[in-house]
Formats: sequence, structure tokens, C-alpha cells
Amino acid sequence: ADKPIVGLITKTSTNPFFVKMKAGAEEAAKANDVELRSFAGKVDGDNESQVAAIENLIAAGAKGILITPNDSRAVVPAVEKARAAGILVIALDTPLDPANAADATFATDNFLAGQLIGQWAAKTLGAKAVSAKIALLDLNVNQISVDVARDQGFLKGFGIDLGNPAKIGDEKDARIVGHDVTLGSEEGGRKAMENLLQKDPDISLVYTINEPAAAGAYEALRSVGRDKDVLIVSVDGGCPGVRNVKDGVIGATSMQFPLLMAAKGVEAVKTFALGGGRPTASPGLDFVNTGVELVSDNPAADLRSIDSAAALNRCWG
Amino acid sequence: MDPKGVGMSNESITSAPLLQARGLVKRYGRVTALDHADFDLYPGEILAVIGDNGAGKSSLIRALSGALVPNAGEIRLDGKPVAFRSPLDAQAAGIETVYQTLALSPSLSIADNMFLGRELRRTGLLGTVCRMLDRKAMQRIAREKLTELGLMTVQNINQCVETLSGGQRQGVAVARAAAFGSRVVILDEPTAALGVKESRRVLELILDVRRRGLAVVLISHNMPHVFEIADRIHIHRLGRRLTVIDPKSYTMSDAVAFMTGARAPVVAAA
Amino acid sequence: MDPKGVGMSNESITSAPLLQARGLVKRYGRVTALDHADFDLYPGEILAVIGDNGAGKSSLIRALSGALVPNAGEIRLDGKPVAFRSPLDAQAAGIETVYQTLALSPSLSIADNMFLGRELRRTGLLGTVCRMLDRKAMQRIAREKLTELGLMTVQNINQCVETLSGGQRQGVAVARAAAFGSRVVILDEPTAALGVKESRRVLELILDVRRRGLAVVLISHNMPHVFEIADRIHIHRLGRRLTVIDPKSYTMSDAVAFMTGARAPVVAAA
Amino acid sequence: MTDIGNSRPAAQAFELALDKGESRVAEFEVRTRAPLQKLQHFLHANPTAVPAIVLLLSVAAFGSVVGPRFLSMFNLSLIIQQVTIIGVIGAAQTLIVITAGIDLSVGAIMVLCSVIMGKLGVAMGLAAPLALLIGLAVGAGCGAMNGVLVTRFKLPPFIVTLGTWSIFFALNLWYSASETIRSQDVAKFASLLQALGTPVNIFGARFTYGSLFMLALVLAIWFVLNRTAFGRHLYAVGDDPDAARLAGIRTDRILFSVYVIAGVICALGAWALIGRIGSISPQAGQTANLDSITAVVVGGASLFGGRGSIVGTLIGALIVGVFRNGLALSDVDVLWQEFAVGWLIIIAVALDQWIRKVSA
Amino acid sequence: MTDIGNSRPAAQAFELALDKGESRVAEFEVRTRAPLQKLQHFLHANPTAVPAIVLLLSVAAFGSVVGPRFLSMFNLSLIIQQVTIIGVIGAAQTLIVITAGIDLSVGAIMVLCSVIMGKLGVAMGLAAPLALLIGLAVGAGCGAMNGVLVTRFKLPPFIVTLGTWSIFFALNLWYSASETIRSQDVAKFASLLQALGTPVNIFGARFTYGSLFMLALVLAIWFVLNRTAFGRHLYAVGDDPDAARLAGIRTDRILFSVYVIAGVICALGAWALIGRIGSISPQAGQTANLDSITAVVVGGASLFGGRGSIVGTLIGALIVGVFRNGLALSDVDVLWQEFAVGWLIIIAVALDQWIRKVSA
Ligand SMILES: Nc1ncnc2c1ncn2[C@@H]1O[C@H](COP(=O)(O)OP(=O)(O)OP(=O)(O)O)[C@@H](O)[C@H]1O
Ligand SMILES: Nc1ncnc2c1ncn2[C@@H]1O[C@H](COP(=O)(O)OP(=O)(O)OP(=O)(O)O)[C@@H](O)[C@H]1O
Ligand SMILES: [Mg+2]
Ligand SMILES: [Mg+2]
Repeated sequence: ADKPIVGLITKTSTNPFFVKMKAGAEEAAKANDVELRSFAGKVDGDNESQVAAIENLIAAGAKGILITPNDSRAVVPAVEKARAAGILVIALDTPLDPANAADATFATDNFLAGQLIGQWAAKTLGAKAVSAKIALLDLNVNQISVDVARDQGFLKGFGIDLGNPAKIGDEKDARIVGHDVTLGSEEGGRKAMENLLQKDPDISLVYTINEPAAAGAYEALRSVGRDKDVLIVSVDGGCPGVRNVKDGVIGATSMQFPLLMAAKGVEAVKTFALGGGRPTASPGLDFVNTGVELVSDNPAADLRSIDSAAALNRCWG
Repeated sequence: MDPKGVGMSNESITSAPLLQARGLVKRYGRVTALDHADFDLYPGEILAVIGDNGAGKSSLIRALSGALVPNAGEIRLDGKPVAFRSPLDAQAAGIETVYQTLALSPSLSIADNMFLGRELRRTGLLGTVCRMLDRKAMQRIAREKLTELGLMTVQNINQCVETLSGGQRQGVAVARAAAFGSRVVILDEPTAALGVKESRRVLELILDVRRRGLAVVLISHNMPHVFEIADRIHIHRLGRRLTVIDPKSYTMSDAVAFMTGARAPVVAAA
Repeated sequence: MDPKGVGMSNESITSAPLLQARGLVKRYGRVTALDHADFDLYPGEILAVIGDNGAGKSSLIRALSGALVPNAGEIRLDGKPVAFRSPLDAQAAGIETVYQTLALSPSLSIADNMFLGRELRRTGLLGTVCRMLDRKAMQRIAREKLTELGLMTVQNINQCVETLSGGQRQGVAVARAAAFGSRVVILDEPTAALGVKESRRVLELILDVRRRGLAVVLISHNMPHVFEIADRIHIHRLGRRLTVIDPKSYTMSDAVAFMTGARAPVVAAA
Repeated sequence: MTDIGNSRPAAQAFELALDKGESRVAEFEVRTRAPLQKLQHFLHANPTAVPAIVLLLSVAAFGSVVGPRFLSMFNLSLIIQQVTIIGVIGAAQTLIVITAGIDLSVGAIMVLCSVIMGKLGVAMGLAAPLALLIGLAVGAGCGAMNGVLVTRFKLPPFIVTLGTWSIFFALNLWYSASETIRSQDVAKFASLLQALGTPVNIFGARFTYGSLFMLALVLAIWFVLNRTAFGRHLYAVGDDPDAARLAGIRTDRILFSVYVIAGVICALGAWALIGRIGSISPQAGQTANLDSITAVVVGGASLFGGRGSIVGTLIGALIVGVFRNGLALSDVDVLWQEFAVGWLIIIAVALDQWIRKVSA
Repeated sequence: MTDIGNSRPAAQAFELALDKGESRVAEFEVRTRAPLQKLQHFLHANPTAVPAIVLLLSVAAFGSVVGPRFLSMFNLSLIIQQVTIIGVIGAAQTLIVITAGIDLSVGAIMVLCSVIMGKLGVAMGLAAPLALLIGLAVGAGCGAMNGVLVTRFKLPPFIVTLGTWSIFFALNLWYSASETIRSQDVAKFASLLQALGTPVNIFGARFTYGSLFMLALVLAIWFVLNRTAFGRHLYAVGDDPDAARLAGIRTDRILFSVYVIAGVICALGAWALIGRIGSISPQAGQTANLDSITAVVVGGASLFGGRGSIVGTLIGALIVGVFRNGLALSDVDVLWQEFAVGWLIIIAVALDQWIRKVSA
């Protein structure tokens, strides 16, 4: 009970990304001899549960809180309360808004993650890029920040005019067949892909919010015999996703490092609890970038990427 | 057709009907419950409605009390056509009904049920501003009314109606109608579940209601009761009024014979 | 106490009771429905149970038919103690009951309700393997049974029970019990909602059931009916058996006087 | 018509015995009893006391497992703060459930109203009280839409509110452009909207105006349900709508007003929500439907209508709140917290049933 | 006892008139009618035909708005594929709803079973048929747990299945370690699990075994509900449980078995789910509860029990599927699709009610 308490608050407890992040935090907690308490929102976007979790952690006397905010702005007052109570708050994966509302941020640059696969797709398609037909499989209708950043990053990377970069779906480019939502699941990915294919059977490029949605989209393409000639790109870097890159299901994916985020977060809290300082941001950014790696077995010219074999050693589960 | 019934020799013939229906039709899918039924009720009389099971008696009085809207036909009150869209319209016109299904709310108490829809409010600010109920008064009156009906075996006035015995429930429904009717009281088999003593009290209550100047419609399968208190008897058969008889000119056997179709009345209605 | 009733002179006295209850108690919160009630039914007899509303008659027969589990007391069938946990136990012992609430499923058809719990299956593989119902046969039999009861106004055998008139529903419930009882048939106010003709048919049916060797328990508020067909009359008052009388030795007035407490019986039961 | 009873058959002969009948009047038994029996009868007469016992037992259980951290005044008042929103929304849900309805749109109405209050008060610069009022009016309007569809078109409440949930939620995302309004901006331009978040100290415990507001709302609704005709009619309509209509109750009017009232309460919930969260998020309220229905059902109401109490709902919300808070303070993994909450809800309701049975 | 009717009062005098009474037997009217009336009577006698009409109208409406892309054989069969899972889970939900229950755990049971089948068949290397069987057994076990809590502890189904939903879902996340099993691995080690995804061409339309399986399941359940005693008892129990018990039905046994059957159907749904999405994901099925209840209610069942048909549920699922697919093919923004689906569901049910009223 004398060990310092670290709270981890993830967006949901179902998404493997956060489950792995939690596992990483648990390992780091053991290594650093701190006690980890984990919490999660009930669904994507559930801010109230995260606020309650912060309150409960204050009541439990936590030293530090690691949070992947469901609503980067809405959670700020609760975070301020925690900081006022002398707790170190670190945002993981998604920065708060404003980012300096947290003591530190260890995050993926989701916009960059999208941009990388967009660039990769544009280069891979080469001359065909101007006549590409693009399907975008997003998370849900709520337009939460990760969803927007990845989607818009992809379009930017592909060279499409974004319109409002904070809004999905206001682009005018004729190459976009449509956006549909998947809830980030295989089921949703398949249904969305099927419907978009009905809308335009000539789709040649599919962006997906995450790798499960990509797997579902692939099933839909396979069932109509289009699995070989449509390019799927995705974001996440989970091990099943990397294997799917290896098997040619996914053309390229942007890998994130949730375990790294969690481990760094726990370490920072430990340092803080022992009277050390607060972590500092990466140069030029208002957060500590934990990095993104483009994973593809067909590297594109002038674009740094690692192949699936290398990625398999670094994937998160 | 003789709208005033067959063989009437009573002075009531001269007064105009209070409540009147002509050509009521009600169909349910393949079933015809009312088949051009007529009906006349004169002021201050006790009109009994008798007929076989399923003859359409309940449907008739449901139409008269606004509980169902007939497919065709006309209802007049004091000679003026009325269209009751709901039982509330009929209540507003002074027509109070005890339905065969009793229309009680099972999980409310006896007192709540008695005053449902016309609760008493507290006097003073609590009543006018807060609209607070006067529960004491309602419980007291409910107890009085039930005691009048001889339902002495009710042990707890705050008992839910669903926990009452069959007869006790019927007593509550009858007490409610008798307490609030102002022009017509319609009773659909009010004594079906009642004991000998309680039935007798209900009959007395009916006579009492007539004495107060109201007209009463009584549906009953109990011939002795009907012949004892009815001024006229409306015989319903196969969805329509077969005839109306005077209990003084006909015997119970005659009525039963008409009702069951064993004999045809002298002048067939409609 | 004289378990075999007061003033019995009938030969049934010598035989042992078929169904017997001693000291039944049932309390609901503050209400005591059964207060050490006793009960005896002899083979092949028609036993009438009469009493005021709320006297506890329905509670008594609900205890006898497994519909409620008493707080205390003992029930014996053929002299052996039994503990019915559910109406099914009682049915398995050959006791069939028409409850005052009828126990029909409103949205099922007449035929479905009649055969609820003992449906007929098709012969052949369809019946044994697919367990397919023989709906034709069930409809035919249901129609026959209702016609026997004179419920000729039922227009459609596949009508939902909830669309039937009050009397028609009661007819369905009575027809069901009469068709399936094998030792005892208990009827809680079976004619309350029935017309003159239909009531008569039910009384005939009861006599018929006795002729088949079954014992019948009849709860009714209709004194002429009770005195017409009962072999013995169990008078219930304030939750317990007051006395048992022989309808041939007592008049209806006596019975009513006992029942309402106007007169005390010669030998008080319990 | 004069009395013409002379020439007719008299009462049947046997009925003459009645004249001698006892004329004892209705007995309304009042007895004294042993303490245990008294408790039994108390529970029988006050069914909402049963969930209260379950609540006390859960608090005691967590207190002994987690220790003083859980039982601290601060933590207990925190639990009350945490159930504020569900308490308010649950109040709206209770009213609907009593009428045998269900409202799946409560969460969407709440978030729509909060976004409208925020947009008007912060982005459009309307005076805060006006923004609040318009928010309440929108809540009433949403409720009215549900009410019209339920009463005039006779659609099942489940379908209606499932549909309007999508509609209101889409409107919310569209109107807010999915953007959260920051707490600082709300504080600057329309601090009234955050008023319910103001903390107050009472006997050393820290409450917020929001939680006091919720308690006041529960009290007011308790009065309406139990001491006014409207409340009684609500139960009658939920119990057996046909019987209520036949008894002369305007069932449609009652139903319509209850949906409107529920809408207004949801808008009040929006106000409390802004107070609690500070900022205004269009993502909020997604779990409010299930949470509020859970509170209502744990509190002893029947989804079939006619049964349920507002105090029960509050206690139901508190029971769930206690479980979540207690598990969070004990060292249970988030995965197993869900697991444990599932069991605890089942056990709480089973315990409730058992006490009722014993006390029956 | 011999006949002793000699010395007793005869029937009351007036009853003698009965002897002359008509002895016409029950009339069961059969008449011929005009076509419109025939349609009316057909609809009256076959209430499930009404949602079918609504379905046809929606298909026609989308066909005329979206054009041949929507009406193509391929697209229509695609819709059937898309509603396969909800059709299967909706079948389980229908059975529960008919008994006046509700099952919030269907989605969790489905995903738990799929994960178990996958883990056993792929990671543990069990023979695929055995893995499938164990999965079905787990489904039955989950259903049995619901059933015991509902029947033995007399808890409301809403609470029970809300609780078991948390429990089963937590078990699923724990057992799967939140890891997805990839389609390729399933195909390699336990391709039987994907069997229901195999496409078949029938008259130019492309179905999968999964959708045919769903249709067969619906047919089987239709038979059970309408042609067997068990089915009738289900309705009786849902209609009025007290009456059913008094009529001599083992209500507890019926209820228990229906939860078990629902559990098994959910496990079959898990199989269909694997067929449809290829991979096995512990995140699947999160919307299955609401979607299945929606299908049931749009299909005309009452959440109060006793009413509902399996064909209605299938049609309900198809109606929602048509809306979603049609809107996706038309050029509507996802946000407004949500909005439109809300309206369409309300309109569909209103139309249904209206046709019923006109045909009554
Ligand atoms: N579930 C219950 N809860 C509370 N009280 C009950 C319940 N059931 C019956 N009672 C009470 O028990 C007493 C006996 O009821 P019971 O139904 O046995 O009377 P009964 O003799 O059949 O009357 P009736 O002739 O009116 O049918 C009544 O006072 C009734 O209010
Ligand atoms: N909602 C309904 N749907 C279908 N048929 C109905 C409905 N209501 C009544 N009926 C039918 O209408 C006919 C008349 O019913 P009604 O209740 O008016 O008879 P009644 O004369 O009151 O009979 P009882 O003396 O048995 O109460 C019956 O055949 C009944 O089956
Ligand atoms: Mg009737
Ligand atoms: Mg009774």
C-alpha cells in the first residue's frame, strides 16, 4: 500500500490497442515498483466515466494518472482538479486540448500516421493515383479527434484538398467514393465496404481507421473477387495487422507504440513520485512523440518504411 | 318499429327519451357484435338489458358510454346527437358506467381507485398551489361507500385492488359509479361476483339511485333481480334489440323464451 | 367438531373423504384470508361452498388446487398428506379447477386455451418426431365442447380469448375443466357471467360430471343453483368453515342466515 | 316516473334472512406486534425501504473491504456527485417507465440541450439565462415530439425513442460540428451554465449544487407521484391503460405530458452535466440510456409499468455508483471490475427480492 | 353416492322456458367477399403480412430513389447477407421477448462463443467440429445461467442479462486476451468455422450458406412456435404467466429452456459471424443487443410478451437492413444517414400500424 499509485485511464477496455497499452503499463509498473490502477470509458467518446475515474483516483490518493482522453477538451477540468491535488497527469496516445493541460503527453502523431499511408498509397499507385477511386472507412459518426486526424492525414498524404481539416467528409475531390463508419470492427468494416462497393464497383483504394476494419473490408472485397486489385491501407500496427501486411491483405499500415507510451508514462510518474521533475516535450512538438513507423512489404520511393518481418518484432499484440 | 317498446303502459311513454341509439353497428374482423342495434332510455327509469352470452350487451353499453366508437349508427342525449369519443365525454354528460371488466387499476389502492380521475384536493394553498390530494378525506369516503354496500370483509382500505377477492373488486367498481353518476348510471352485470347480501345491497342502491332521479341501465343474467326492479326490459339478441317488454305484463319465462329465441315477440323491433 | 358436517344423513358418511384439509392458514401482510380452515370432500358428491365476498372461498380452493401454498395446515388426498407445489401437481392427481380469474391466456385462441398444457399431437412421425400439433382435431373438439355448453354465439373458434364476451370466456374455462378432470372438478363461481341458458347447461354438466363418478366442488353465490344440485353445503365465514349443512334439512334462508352471521349453526365447526 | 314497485315479484324468499344479518361495518384492523413483525410490516408497507437496506449493506461491505478511504465523508459525497447525472436522467426515466414506456432518447436529449445551451451562451453570446431557458424549451420540444408519436400515432415508445435518439443525436453532432466547448470559455461567457458545479460544504462533506439540485428534484417528483392526482394517474395509466381510460382518465394527455416533463428533466440534466464536466461535449450521454434504465430497474420498478418509485431509482443509481466507486478504490483490474459489477447488480436485486419475500 | 336429487328444489320456474329454446349450434361463419374485403380479412388473419408490405414498400421506395444499383439481384442478396447475424440473434431475442423477457446478453454470448470456437480450433488445435460443439455447449451454458437466475431467483430478465452481459463480455476479453484471430489462420486450422461464409449462387443471386442457414433457422422456429405445444406454451407464459401456471404449464421449465435455446442460437450466430467476417474478434457483436431488439420490435412483437412472430423479426431486420443499405447507396452523409434511419424506423412502424388499423 506504500507503493505510489499510478492510474491508467484508457478510452475503452475492448480495443486491443488499449488492452496492450494496459499490459505494457502493468509490466512497467512491476519493473518500477509502483501500483497500477486501471480504468476505462464504456464506449468511444465516453467522457463521464473518465471523469469519474479521475475523481476516484484522486480519492484513492494516486500519485500520477495516465489518460487516453475520449474527449480531449471536455476532460480538461477534471484533469485540472487532479493536478491541483498534486497529481502528475500524462496524456497517452491522444493529446489534451490544450496540450499543456497535461503535465506531459506521450502520443502518436495520428495525423502523421494517416499522412504516411496516404503518401505510400499515392506513390504506389503512381500514375493511376489521379484516377483512383477511394473508399474511406472511418470510426463512427461522432468525428472524434483520432478518427479525424487519421482520415484527414491520409487524404493530405494522398494529395487531396482537405477543406476543413477538422471535419471528415467535406472534401470535394471526385476520387472519393464515400465515407462510411465501421465502429472499428471487422463486422462494420465488411458492411461499409460492401455498401461502398455497391455505390461504385471500381474502388481501387481503401483507407481504414484500424486493422480490424481493414480485415472486414478485405473479406468484402474477397467475396466479390476484388481482393487482389484493391489497395488497403490502415493504421495501428497490431500483430494481426502486421501479419495481414505480410499476407498482402493490407498494403501498408502505420505502426504505433502503445507499450512504449505506457512504459514511458509509468516511468515518468515514478520519477515524479520520487521527487524528480516532469518530462519534457519533443523538440518542435507540444508532446513527446513516441513515433510512427510505416509498415509495408512494398516500400515506396523516398518514404521510410520497415517490412513486415521487422515490424513483427515490434508490433504490440 | 315501436321505439318505446312493446306493451308499455307506463306514464314514462309520454316523456322524451333521455338516451337514445339508432342503428348501432360494431364489427370486429369477422365478428359482428352490434348489428343495427337500437336503444332507448327514459328519464328516471330502471331499464334492464338481458340477452344470451355474446349477444352484444356489453358492446352496446360500451358504445353508449364512449368506450367504443361504433362503425355506424347514432346516439342521442336529450334528443341531440352526441359523439362520445371517450368515456370521459360520457362522464362529462353525467353518464357513469360500471364495466364488466370493472376498469380498476390493479396496483392502486381501493381509495385511489374510487376517486380515480376526480380526486379530492386539500383546501388552502396546499391544494390550490401544490395540488396536494386530501388522502384522509378520500379514504374516509371510500370506507363509507364500501360499508354502505356491506363489503365489511375488506380489512384494509389501502389494500391494492389486485389483492381483493372477485366480489370485493366488483363492490369497489359499483360504489364508484353510484357515487359519481349524475344523470345515468350504467351497470354491466354489477352483481355477477357478489354474494347474496352484497347483491341485495346493490339492488337497494339501484333503487336509491332512481329515487335520486337518475336513470339506470342494468345488464344482468339474474332474472329474479331483473324482474324485481326493472321498469322496462330491453331484450338483446344476436347483436340487436329484439324487443322491449314490461315486466308487469310478461313473466320471466316469457323473457327467457324471447331471449333464447324459443319464441318470437309479438312485435319484432327493427 | 364434526368433520363430516352437520346433520348429514347420507350414505356418503361411511366412505372416507377424497380430499381433506385441516387448519389451513393463509396470511397476506395484514390480511388473513384463511384462518384455520377445514375442508372435506367425499367421493362422487357435489359439495357447494358458499360465503360472503372475501370470506376466503377462493383462497381455500386455491390452496386445494396447488395455486397457493398455505402458511400452515395440511391437505390430504385419499387420506395421504399431499403438498401441491403447483396447479400441475393437483392436475396430475386428477384435480381440475376453474379459477375465478379463469386462467386463460388472452392472446391465444379458444382452441389453444382449451388444450393448454395437454395439446394433442399428430399421429405418425410428424407427431412423434416433429411433435407437431393436431390443430384440426383440437379445433373440432373445442367446438364440440362449447356447443355442448350452448355457447352458440361464438362465431369463430380461432378468435383470441381476449376478444370474447365475459360469459364466453367463462364458458371456455368451464369446458376445459369438465373435459379434463378425472377425480375432482373444482369450479369457482362458474356461472357468474353466464346467461340463463348457459348457466343451466353448466349445472347439467356438473351433474353429468358427478354421474361420471367425479367429485365436484362448486363455489357459487346463486342459492337456488346451490340448493338444486349440491349434496352438501360447506358454509365459509371469516376465513374458516363455519359448518356443513345438508340442503335437504335446511332452507336457503337458513343457509343465508348462517353465511351472513345472522344465526349461529347448531354445532359450530372448529 | 313514480315508484311502480307495487305489482312486481318481491325479493326471493331466502333473501329475507338477510334482514336479520349482522350489520357490523368494515373492519380495519389495528393491532400491536412484536418488533420483528413490526419490521416485516414496515417493509411490507414501505417497499422502497428494501433497496435502501441493500444500499446500506453494500456501503458496509465495501467499507469493511476497502477501509476508511471508502467510508470517508469526502468519498461518500463524491459518490453522490458521480450519480448526479444518472439520478436526474433516471428521474425522467422513472416517470416514463411508470407509464409502461421506455425512453431511449434521454441521453440524446440531454446532450442536445447541453450543446444548444453552450452554443447559444458561449459561441452566439446570448445571455446565459436565456440560453438556459432555450435549452429547457428544446428539451420540452424533444419530449413533445416523443409524446406526439406515442400518443397520436400510437407507436411503441421503444421504437419512437429509438428513432428520436438517432434524430436528436445527429442534430447534436451537426449543430455542435462535433466540437467540444471548453470549460474556460463557458466560465467566461456563460458561467451560469456551470452554476450547478459549484461546491458547497455541508457538515464537512463536499457536495455540489448539482447534487443538491438532484435531491430536490427527486423530492419534488416524489411529491407529484404520491401526493397529486397527476401522479396517481401516471400509475393508473401504466398499470392498465384500458382501465384508466374507462375510468375517465385522459390517458393520452397524461402520456404526452409525461414525455414533455421527461424532456424538461433531461434538459435540467444537461445543465447539471455542464456543471459537473465544466465543458460541453457532444460526445456525452452515450451511456445515459442504459445507465438510467438500470437505476430504475435496480430501484425496483417494473418495465411493465404501474410500479416504481423515484426514491427507488435514486437508491438504484447510488447502489451502482457505490459498486463502481468501491471497486475502483479496491485494487481490481478494469476488466474484472466489469465482471464484478455484473455480479453485484444481480446479487443486489436478488437480495432485494429475498428481503421482500421474507417480509411478505 | 347415488343420485339423491328427489327431494330438492327443482330448477327455478322461469328456466322451464329453456326447454323450448333454440338448439342451433355454434355458428362459424364462412362467407364470400369482395377483393378489397378479402385483402382486409387476409391482413387481419395474417398480421405478419403487414410488415412484409412495409418491407416491399421500402424496397420500392429506395429502388425508385437510388435506381437499379439498389434493385440489382446482387445488392438485394447482399442485404440478406448483411442481416444474417441480426436475423439469427433476433431469432433468439424473439423467443425471449415472447415470454415477456428481454435478453441483453445475446451479443456477449455470441462473441464469447466465437472466441471459444476460435481459440480451441485455431490456437489450441482442437478438431474444428469439436471446437464448434464446445462453442455451442458454452452458448447453452450461458443461456442456462440466465435461465436459472430468471426462474429460480425470480429476478427480472433485464437485470439478469444486463449483469451476465458484463460477465460474459469480461470473460470474452480475458479468454481472448483481446486478440483477434485472423481469417487466414482460421482458414488454415479450422476452416469449418468459416463454412457459413461460403457463397452459393441461386438464380443469379449470390447468397452465402450463412444466409440460407438463417432462413432455415427462421423456418424451424416458425414451426416450433406455431405448430408445437412448446411454442404455444411460450406465448401463454408471455401472455399471462399466472394464468399459464394455473392452467398447468410448468412456466419455470418453459422459461429456463427458452433461455438455453436462445443461448444455443447465439452460439450458432457466432458460427455465422465467423463465416461472415472471416476473422474472430473479441470486439464483435457490441451492437447486437440493440439491433436485435429493434428487429424484434419493428417486426411487430410487444416487449410486454405474448405477441410476436419470428417471420416478423426477420422482416424487421430486413427493413432496417434495407434502410441502411439504401441510404449508404444514395449519396447521403453518414451523419444524416443516422438521422434518416431514425425517421425511417418511426415511419415504417407508423405505416404498419396504419395498415393494421385500416384492415381491422
Ligand atoms: N394476494 C392477496 N393479497 C392480499 N390480500 C388478499 C390476496 N388475495 C386475497 N386477499 C384477501 O383475502 C380475503 C379472501 O379472499 P378470497 O378471494 O379468498 O375471497 P372469496 O371468498 O373468494 O370472495 P368472493 O366471493 O368475493 O370471490 C379477502 O379479504 C381478500 O382481500
Ligand atoms: N375486441 C373484440 N374483438 C373481436 N370480437 C369481439 C371483441 N369484443 C367483443 N367481441 C365479440 O362480440 C360479441 C358480443 O360481445 P359482448 O361482450 O358485447 O357480449 P355480451 O352480450 O356482453 O355477452 P356476456 O353476457 O357474455 O357479457 C361476442 O361474440 C364477442 O366475441
Ligand atoms: Mg358482457
Ligand atoms: Mg372468490
